[in-house]
Amino acid sequence: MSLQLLQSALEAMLIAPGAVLTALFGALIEALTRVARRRTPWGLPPLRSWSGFAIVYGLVAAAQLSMPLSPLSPTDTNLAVAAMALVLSGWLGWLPSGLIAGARRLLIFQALWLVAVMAPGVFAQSLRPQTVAVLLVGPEQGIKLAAGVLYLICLPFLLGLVGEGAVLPVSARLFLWFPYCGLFVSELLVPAGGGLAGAARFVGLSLLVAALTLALAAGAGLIGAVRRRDSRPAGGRVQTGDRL
Amino acid sequence: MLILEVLAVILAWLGGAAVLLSSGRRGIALGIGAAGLGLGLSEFAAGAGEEAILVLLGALLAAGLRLRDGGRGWGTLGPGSTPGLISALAALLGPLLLAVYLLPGRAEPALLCGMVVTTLGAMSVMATGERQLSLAGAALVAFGVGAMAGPEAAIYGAVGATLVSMLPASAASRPQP
Amino acid sequence: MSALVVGVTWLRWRGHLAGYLLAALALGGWLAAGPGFAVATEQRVMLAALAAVLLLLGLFSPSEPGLGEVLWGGLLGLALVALAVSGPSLTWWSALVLALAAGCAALGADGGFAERLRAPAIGVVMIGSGQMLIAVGGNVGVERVGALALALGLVALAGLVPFGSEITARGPATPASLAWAGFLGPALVLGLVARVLPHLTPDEAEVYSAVLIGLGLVNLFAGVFGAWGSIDPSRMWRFSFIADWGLVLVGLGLLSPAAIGVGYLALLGIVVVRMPLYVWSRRAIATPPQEGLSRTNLLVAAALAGAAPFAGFSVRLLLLQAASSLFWPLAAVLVVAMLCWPAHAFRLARSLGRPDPRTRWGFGLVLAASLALGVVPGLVLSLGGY
Amino acid sequence: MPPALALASPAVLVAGALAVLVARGRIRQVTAATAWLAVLAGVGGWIAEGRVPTDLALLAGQGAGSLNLEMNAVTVTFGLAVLVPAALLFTFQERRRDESMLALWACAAAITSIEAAGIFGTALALGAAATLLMVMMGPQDRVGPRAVWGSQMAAGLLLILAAALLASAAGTSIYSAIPSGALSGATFGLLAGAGLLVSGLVPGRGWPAQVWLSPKLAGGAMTVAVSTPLGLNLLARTYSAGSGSWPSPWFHLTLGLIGTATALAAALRAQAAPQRRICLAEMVPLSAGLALAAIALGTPLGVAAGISAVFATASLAAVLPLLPESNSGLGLLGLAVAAGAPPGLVFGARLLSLEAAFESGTVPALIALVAASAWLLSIAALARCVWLPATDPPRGVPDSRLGSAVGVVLSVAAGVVLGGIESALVVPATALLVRFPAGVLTGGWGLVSTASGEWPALELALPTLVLVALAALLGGPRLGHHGGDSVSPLLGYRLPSGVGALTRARSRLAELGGVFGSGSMGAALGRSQPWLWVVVVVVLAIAVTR
Repeated sequence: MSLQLLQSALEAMLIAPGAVLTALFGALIEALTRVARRRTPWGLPPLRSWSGFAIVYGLVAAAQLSMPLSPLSPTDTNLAVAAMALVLSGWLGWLPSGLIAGARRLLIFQALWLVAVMAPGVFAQSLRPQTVAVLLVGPEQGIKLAAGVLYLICLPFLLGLVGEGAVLPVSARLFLWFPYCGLFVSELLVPAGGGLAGAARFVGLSLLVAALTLALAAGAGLIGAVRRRDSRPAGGRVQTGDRL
Repeated sequence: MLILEVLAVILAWLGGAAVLLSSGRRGIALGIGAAGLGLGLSEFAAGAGEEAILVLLGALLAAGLRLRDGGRGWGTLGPGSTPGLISALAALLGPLLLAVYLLPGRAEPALLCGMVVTTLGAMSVMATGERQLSLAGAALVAFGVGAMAGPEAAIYGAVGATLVSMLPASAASRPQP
Repeated sequence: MSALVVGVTWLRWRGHLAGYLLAALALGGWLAAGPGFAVATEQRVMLAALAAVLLLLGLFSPSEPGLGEVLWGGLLGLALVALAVSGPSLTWWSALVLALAAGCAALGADGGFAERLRAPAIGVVMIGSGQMLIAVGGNVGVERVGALALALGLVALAGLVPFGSEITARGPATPASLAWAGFLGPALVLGLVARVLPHLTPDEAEVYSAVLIGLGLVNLFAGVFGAWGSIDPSRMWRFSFIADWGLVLVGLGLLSPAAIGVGYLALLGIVVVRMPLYVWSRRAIATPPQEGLSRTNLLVAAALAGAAPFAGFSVRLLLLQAASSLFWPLAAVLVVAMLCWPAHAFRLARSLGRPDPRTRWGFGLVLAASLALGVVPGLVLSLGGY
Repeated sequence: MPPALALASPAVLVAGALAVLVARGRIRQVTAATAWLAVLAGVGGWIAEGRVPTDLALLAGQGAGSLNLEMNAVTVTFGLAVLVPAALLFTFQERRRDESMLALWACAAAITSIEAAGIFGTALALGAAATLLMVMMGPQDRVGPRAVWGSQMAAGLLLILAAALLASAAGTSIYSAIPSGALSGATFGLLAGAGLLVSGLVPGRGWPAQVWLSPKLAGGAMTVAVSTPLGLNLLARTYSAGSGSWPSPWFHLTLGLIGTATALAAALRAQAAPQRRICLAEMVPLSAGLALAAIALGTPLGVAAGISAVFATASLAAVLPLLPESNSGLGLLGLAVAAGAPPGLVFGARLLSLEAAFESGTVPALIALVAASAWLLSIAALARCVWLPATDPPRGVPDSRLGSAVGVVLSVAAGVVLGGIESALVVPATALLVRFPAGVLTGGWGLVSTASGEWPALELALPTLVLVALAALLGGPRLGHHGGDSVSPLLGYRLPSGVGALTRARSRLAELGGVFGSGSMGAALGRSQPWLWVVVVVVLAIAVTR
């Protein structure tokens, strides 16, 4: 092993697209949502136990994003690593609550999301995000489109934004926004050049994905609120967590 | 010689049939003796004098041993022995037909005797549930199988018959060989 | 061997007429026909195994009334078998087999003598007839029937399906059924095969082989499934003997030297493993069954089921090898039976109960013998000249 | 002298068993030392040989070649997969004298079955190992050992049949000597079926899960650890027997589906488990199913990934039985390793399998997607498992904190240096089984690189491990117990009561036997009627003369 590689891996995990960028990205999104809910845009979320582990695997996933300027070369990244790391982080976030209702929802949406992440790879016969993004053009774009839609539908649930018993501590979610959104961009959208501009475009597209997710979540939340009003539950212990 | 051979076959058949159709010690002993005599005669007719004497000796020994225990009297042709009679006839006709049609020119009289005695012995063993008759049948089988295999083998058959006949006919606590 | 007969007979039955006669016969036979008597290599091993088993039973059996009688009888039987298989001709063998069968059927005071004698006697009849038909011959059909009679005679002699005596007995087995299937039968059959095979023409051998293989399969399946479906341990043991004999018949029927070697190996297995275990099971069967199995029982179950590294496994291995080189569907059918085989082995092992310390040594020796047969079958085969 | 090195490892084990017999106390130490010495002997012998394949003829004479032993990368690889977990279990689990001895013997037989050059030898040693393991597990357990033994014996017989067919068709049953094209579909089916039986790879509840639940975990765990790699070894050796390929492409598909179905079914059972141990019991079959799916791909990378997955399975078989059944840090770490958290060995092997499947075509990749969902389900099951009550009644052997720590460290370390393991062991082994072009699997000690993806294990592992340690310091894993609804299954899947199903099956079998034995058929067979004899003779006489 070369020290240089180790250094680049450390950079990838801790700075960009790792901890620093991820935290900034997540903070921005979270602040926006707080503003939308007419609260002050700042204020640190409480650090829950187990959030730390979820965050670590979020960072492992973040390191696998094929963002321009990433210290790890795009060929070194791997869809499956990112996907399984995010799956793990989801369960690590679930763990303290121990609620089965949330676990069922998490399981189902993770399964769907896994299909959305892997399916384009099946047809491109590769697990490198860039290869998948580049190879599937033309008539095979349909697969990417379908996968993208499925991906977006799953995101609000995976990030714990909507749904009964969907739980993801905010402190963990802060670090998961960018990996989830960035993976979408890495895999499904054709990269356009490197350099700072490319990186900015990557982050911008990720922000777009996040915005779409928020919109979807808001829509789903509205529908959910209506349905809840219609059939009020007869009590019972349901932990809702922080939600929009 | 021909008369001797015919006599041998008839004696062997009569002796075997007597065993098959008897239930007393005398009838059975007589049957074994007669069958042995028939076999001996057939050997003698075939020119094997020493073997003939030995076979006869064995038959007498076996008959004598059978005479010592088991059901008393003759017991020949008791009630319900019609199937036995028919079987005995079949035991003569079967080997005869076999010898004439399937083994033309190859069946010696001694062989025929052996076949008849073996068949009757087998029938006795198969039909009976009694120890005495079963032992006698086994002795006949030993004689017959020996006779079928040749003059020298006939002696072995006689030895076997004698050995079998040593067993007591009652299930008393006499030691087994 | 003849000296042994003389000695045994003299010692045991001095007071009886039969004793004198037997002693005289053995002495006479030894003196007169001495040169004609020869024990084949495989028979030496078999006779040694029989003697060893007798010794084993004598040393390690739990003491019970009548044991001495049975052992003396066994010794005499061994001597007579030696006399039979070393004799000069098939007829000599037949004559002594009849005597042995009659003596064996007379063991035990209960009735049923005639039923027990029936199968061996008919076996002798058929073997004699077959021998005669083949010797006189002259006609393909007659010769084939002769070969058929020889094969059927072998099966009847061993008391197997469809010639076996009725298996309905409940409770401990009689010494008679023990002695024939597990002690005398194997050596006698081996002697028969050695005397019959060299005289068969290829055409006759084909018939002989087909009948033996067919009836071997019948016995194998009857034994395996019969034991599987039995509840009474004694019945189960008898069926297990039949299953073992089924393997023997298939091996002997395959006719290649290797396959006959398998038959010999399987017969040795019956004598050395199944037979002593069966003898020891008789006492346990009489007592109510125990819950659970000890470690010894598990090992015995494995040995009885033909698991590697015990004797049964090498037999199966070599038999399948031989069978598939002849006709592979035969091997497939054999595998089916062998797969169902272990179903009853554990229940057989449980029927042995918890052995007392002395018998446990016996179990150990039997397992060791089984291990030897299973691990170095090549050595045992070469000892037997295969 | 050198070829005899193939015997070194079994010989050490047998000698150790004898030493256990005479040892005064300290049985665990002697046993453990023996096992580790056998590991060293196996690897050392191979290295001393110059890492070239060698054969050892045990017997001379015609047909004896099928009982030869051989030593090459394949045998060393699978030998390690058997011996290292066994050695860990020996080191950290207490056993009685007789159990230790039998287990050592079973290990020796298992190694012999792996080293056997021919199918006959494999069958023989396999049966011996199965018998020894059954006796070792002892009579207390009434169901598990029989299930293992029965399936292993069946496998042995299938193997013999396959060997006999091969010997008559191709003239040899030595794996490497079978001419190309001589392995027919039927023979292959027998071999593969035997492999599946030995490893308990059936979608239903196979024996590994059953013996794991036996009253004494020590025996069950040893059996699983020793037997599971043996079946996978057999399946891998089928490539050697078929000169690098299987007789029909359908076999790849079928066995891949069987492996995936096994994994999926195990995961389904695990997520519905009412107790922690029942959940953990399904992890080894799950992992073995995934290994089978990878081996069945048939591509060079697939086989390599499969062999790596065998290592992963072995690591689970060693770690899980030692794991404390509490939510302590160590217990949770063990669960994470079992769930396949990067950078563990389980993760690396499964990632490699995914890559191999993606490379080999659309259909295998779709199957791999199902396999990935089984993996996902197992992660969920293990997360749920945290909230499950501990085993009731308590298992017979106390868990070992030190042991599970060592196991977890070994497993993670093996995952970190996966690239080294691949290049040193897996690639040479694969090259003996299938044609292995250069460049399919490259990388250094810490990097595994294939055409479809990259796994810089070492580079990512160190930061990940540091961060995990940091997270553990910050927010320690404080998980209380709460009596929530966590015992209900995640998915609406009812776990059939294993014991009940088995009892039912047994009674059904007994009924089946009854039809043969006590019914009319048995009566006809057992009864002898003179007229029947006559009929048989006459019928046969007519038959042979026609």
